[in-house]
Amino acid sequence: MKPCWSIILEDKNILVDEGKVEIKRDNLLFIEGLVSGYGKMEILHGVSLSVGKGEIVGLIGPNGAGKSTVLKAVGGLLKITSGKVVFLGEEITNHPPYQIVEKGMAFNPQGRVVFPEMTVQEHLDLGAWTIKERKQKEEALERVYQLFPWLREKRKRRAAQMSGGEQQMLSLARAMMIQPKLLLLDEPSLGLSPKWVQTVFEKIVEIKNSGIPCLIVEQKAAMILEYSDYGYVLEMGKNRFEGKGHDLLQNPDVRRLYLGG
Amino acid sequence: MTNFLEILIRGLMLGSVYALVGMGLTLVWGVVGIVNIAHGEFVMLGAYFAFWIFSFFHLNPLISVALSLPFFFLIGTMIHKRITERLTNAPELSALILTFGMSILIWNLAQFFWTNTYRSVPYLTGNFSVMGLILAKSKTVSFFLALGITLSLFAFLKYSKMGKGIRATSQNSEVALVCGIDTKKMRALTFGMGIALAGAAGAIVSLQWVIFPQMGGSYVSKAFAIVVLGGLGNVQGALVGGFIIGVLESLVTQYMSAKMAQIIPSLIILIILLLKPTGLFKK
Amino acid sequence: MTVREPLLKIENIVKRFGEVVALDHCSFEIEKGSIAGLIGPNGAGKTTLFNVITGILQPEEGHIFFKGKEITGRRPHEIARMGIGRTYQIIRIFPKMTLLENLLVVGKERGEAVVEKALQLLERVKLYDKKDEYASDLSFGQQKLLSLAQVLMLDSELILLDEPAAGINPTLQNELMELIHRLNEEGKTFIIVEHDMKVIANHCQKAIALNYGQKIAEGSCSVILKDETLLEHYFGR
Amino acid sequence: MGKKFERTQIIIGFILFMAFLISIPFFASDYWMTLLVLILIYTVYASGWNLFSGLTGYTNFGLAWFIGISGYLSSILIADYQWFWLLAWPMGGLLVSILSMGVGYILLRIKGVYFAISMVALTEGTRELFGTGYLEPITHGGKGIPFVAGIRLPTLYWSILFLAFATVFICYKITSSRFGLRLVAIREDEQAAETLGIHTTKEKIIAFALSAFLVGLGGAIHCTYQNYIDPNYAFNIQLTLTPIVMTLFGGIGTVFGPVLGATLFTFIHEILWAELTLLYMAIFGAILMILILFFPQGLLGWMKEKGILPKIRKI
Repeated sequence: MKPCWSIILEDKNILVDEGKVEIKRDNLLFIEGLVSGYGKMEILHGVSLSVGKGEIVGLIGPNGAGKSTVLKAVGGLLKITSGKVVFLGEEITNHPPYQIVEKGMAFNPQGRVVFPEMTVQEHLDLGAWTIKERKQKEEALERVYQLFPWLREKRKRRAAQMSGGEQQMLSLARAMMIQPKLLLLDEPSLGLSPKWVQTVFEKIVEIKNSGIPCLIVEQKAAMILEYSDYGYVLEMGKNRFEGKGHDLLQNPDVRRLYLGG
Repeated sequence: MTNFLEILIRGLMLGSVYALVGMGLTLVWGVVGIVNIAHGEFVMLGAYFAFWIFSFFHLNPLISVALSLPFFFLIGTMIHKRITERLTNAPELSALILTFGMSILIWNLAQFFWTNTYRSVPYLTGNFSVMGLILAKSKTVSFFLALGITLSLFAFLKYSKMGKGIRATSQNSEVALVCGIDTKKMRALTFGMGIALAGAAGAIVSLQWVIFPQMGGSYVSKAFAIVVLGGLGNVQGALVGGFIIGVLESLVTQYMSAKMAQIIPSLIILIILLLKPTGLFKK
Repeated sequence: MTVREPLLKIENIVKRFGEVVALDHCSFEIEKGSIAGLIGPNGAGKTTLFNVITGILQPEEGHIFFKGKEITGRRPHEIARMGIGRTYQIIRIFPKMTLLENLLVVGKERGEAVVEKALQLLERVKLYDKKDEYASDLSFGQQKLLSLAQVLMLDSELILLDEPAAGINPTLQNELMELIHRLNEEGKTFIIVEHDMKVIANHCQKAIALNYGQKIAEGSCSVILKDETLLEHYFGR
Repeated sequence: MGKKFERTQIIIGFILFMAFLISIPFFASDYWMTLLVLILIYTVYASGWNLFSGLTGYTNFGLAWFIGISGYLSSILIADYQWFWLLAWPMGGLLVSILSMGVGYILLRIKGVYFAISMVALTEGTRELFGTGYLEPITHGGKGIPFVAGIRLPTLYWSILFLAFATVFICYKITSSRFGLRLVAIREDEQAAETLGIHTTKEKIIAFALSAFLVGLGGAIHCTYQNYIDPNYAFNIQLTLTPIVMTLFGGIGTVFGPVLGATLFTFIHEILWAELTLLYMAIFGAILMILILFFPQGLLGWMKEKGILPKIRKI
């Protein structure tokens, strides 16, 4: 096991490799002191995190810690009471979702994320909603078909006729139509069989390798940390730990608390 | 036999207009989530719209049907932005009571300004005679108008970008949001379209029946029966529902009485809600 | 000696939603006086199982026995009166009622006895001072306590808790778990759905793991928590 | 000490107020008495509606059905069978409450807007049915039944005063009882109420039938007062709507909201009707819209919110 030590900074622990106290990360998305929730119920009490260029960032923590809430607030689906969200150098706090999407942030919410009565083709068209130019749209479509070749044959298939895994992939493909500069994924493995989970994650890595960073909320903490360049652990709507994916994986506290052993 | 066929055809023609009203109601209800009791009042306004255009400008009523669509679309979006949008997160029943108030307000104002006099648009009298069947000219033209509008609506919803956006919003508004669709705008558009359908239906109605301020009530009750039959938000279902109601009405009027025919919508609503609350054609 | 009748017996329960099988031939037993943990990833069917036990959903196949009597197919209020109480993951108290009213509405006793009992329970969950406030004015954690008090009003023998510890602060969490232990000592049986492994490990005698609606493991907590397949499903290893 | 004193004060004030109301026929003009009769009838309607819909949250859009069925039976008994009015009225109330148990058993499993629509459909369907030739031997068809019950205005006034008092008293008792709490629980979260052991179907039907009985009695008296009944009049959607507006105006789910609403609204009605007959309904509709948009809690609800009145259910 790699030796690691933690420094306590405010009330969160940052795990850093020995000797390299400062981690240089080129921020694409930057969230500071996020406070948000549903109506009167405050779920996030000040969450800060950032996503750098070309990274997969994992966001883990027990249920009710506010992982999904972070994504919803960033994506503009929830009202942010205080704190700020900066994306590509521009503040997007409390912007309406369609503006945030237009700036290039794709968000895949949790659960059933398709339009059941629509065909694959229609999903992809809707994914490209914000793209005005026809040529750009065709390029996006071509790229998505390259990434998900099997979708081409199933163009006319309605989402309701597809399996859970296929729906998840379709939803990912739909998000890619935006030609995103950042991808937010909320539990992409939810309800999928191990085989599909594997496939979905391979796709995510492929997407990342093509240069699109991802911020992923996952319950399968060990798995996501395996894939992540950087990870954050939330608890009770606050940051608890953060560090490189592998460091978090090795950290005895994180292991004991969140990784089941 | 010819007689029966004639009654059937008359029913289908009637049904095509009812379907127009019903499709408007089901769209607004399904996509915007607002139960618009005042829907029938817009049918009435559409009829008066055609009537006034005819009496002032002597324009062909077919043109006023075409004009009614954009006119009522604008009115609908305006009403949504000013009034009904506030009810987006309110309980369903608030919308029910609010639109009830709107309904009373509109017909009473119509009564106040236009009095209770029965009016009609004298246009296309006489009959066609096709293969031994005698069909009223005005009703035949109405039928094709209604069918034309219906098909354009289907095409719009299926192929246009806005139509896709509207369907997306109704099927899963959260995902629509993350696609970058301005769902608020889609709802306003849908509301406008619903009202436009009601207005156009009214303009078509004016070609064949008399017009009076309280005529909306009978249309809205049929529209509700159509929505319940076709399934909430199901536009194709509403078309079929409209035909069913039209044919039933035509048959009952012929073989029982016109009074009995008025019971059909209520009866259908009660029966369907008890047996299959999701409608006959819910996918 | 006769074989001890389990308090709750689940037999081959199948529940489908359309083509999705939410519960797939699920069987297990719960002993009287135990605290059992129900674990599994999101979407594994835990809440569905609760809904089936309490009669909100009807299973397609299988049987459920409570104290030896079959309860499959009974209405939720009947099952509740037979002695199965539950709380929900998303708290479902009655927001526009005062705390006291929230409890009174559940009680079966007549006259003053019910008020007395309600006040005692409020005292027990430390909400007595707020008895005349609207439940909607409580904090998230306090609402959870109120919700538990409601179930206690019913005198349920078996209490199903859907993520009691999620989303509340550690102090309150400890208080809540302590309360559950005390109630357990008084003879109440618990089934707890929980994601937080700490809670399961520290408080449950037995754990049942579900995935894809199937029971994939059952046994004492220490064994379960070392189970490799379970860990794989749960944490992705 | 202080609290007891307050209580006696309230009781004395109440007795004086009742004495005043009872003595009204001895000095007031027929105009005022007529107005009061209307206020009291609408108090019964509004309180009766509120008893079910305000507490359970199931919006009953079929109040006119209660009124029409009971009005018809009592009117037929009086007109065709020469029954004494005091016997005919309860028969109407009883019939509608028994029928409503059946209707409730079937329709109360439908939720929200669909329940409201199904009740409208029931009312409209019955109205049309009563107007057809099929029921003419009993209902006299669409031409209606004019009749004279042989009751003097003061007697009618005292009867409706008694009924209104009884209705409000029953509402008061229920609202502050555990039965009332169970009904409110159904409104707040029906499924949760069920898993807490509340037999929601039973409670709903009881409240529905009770509401039907009280409103039905009011309807019977209303028809006797009008000396006339016909389908369009007795099953008029107006009879459903007005009490709902009154309840919303005063405060839905409160005990005295409907009373306050009925009183104020009948006066407003008098003034508007006299001054602006032609636009009366339009103003009515506009008020309804404004209420929903800006004061969904009604007058009493608003006062409770602002702290002018305590937030207890008994008011």
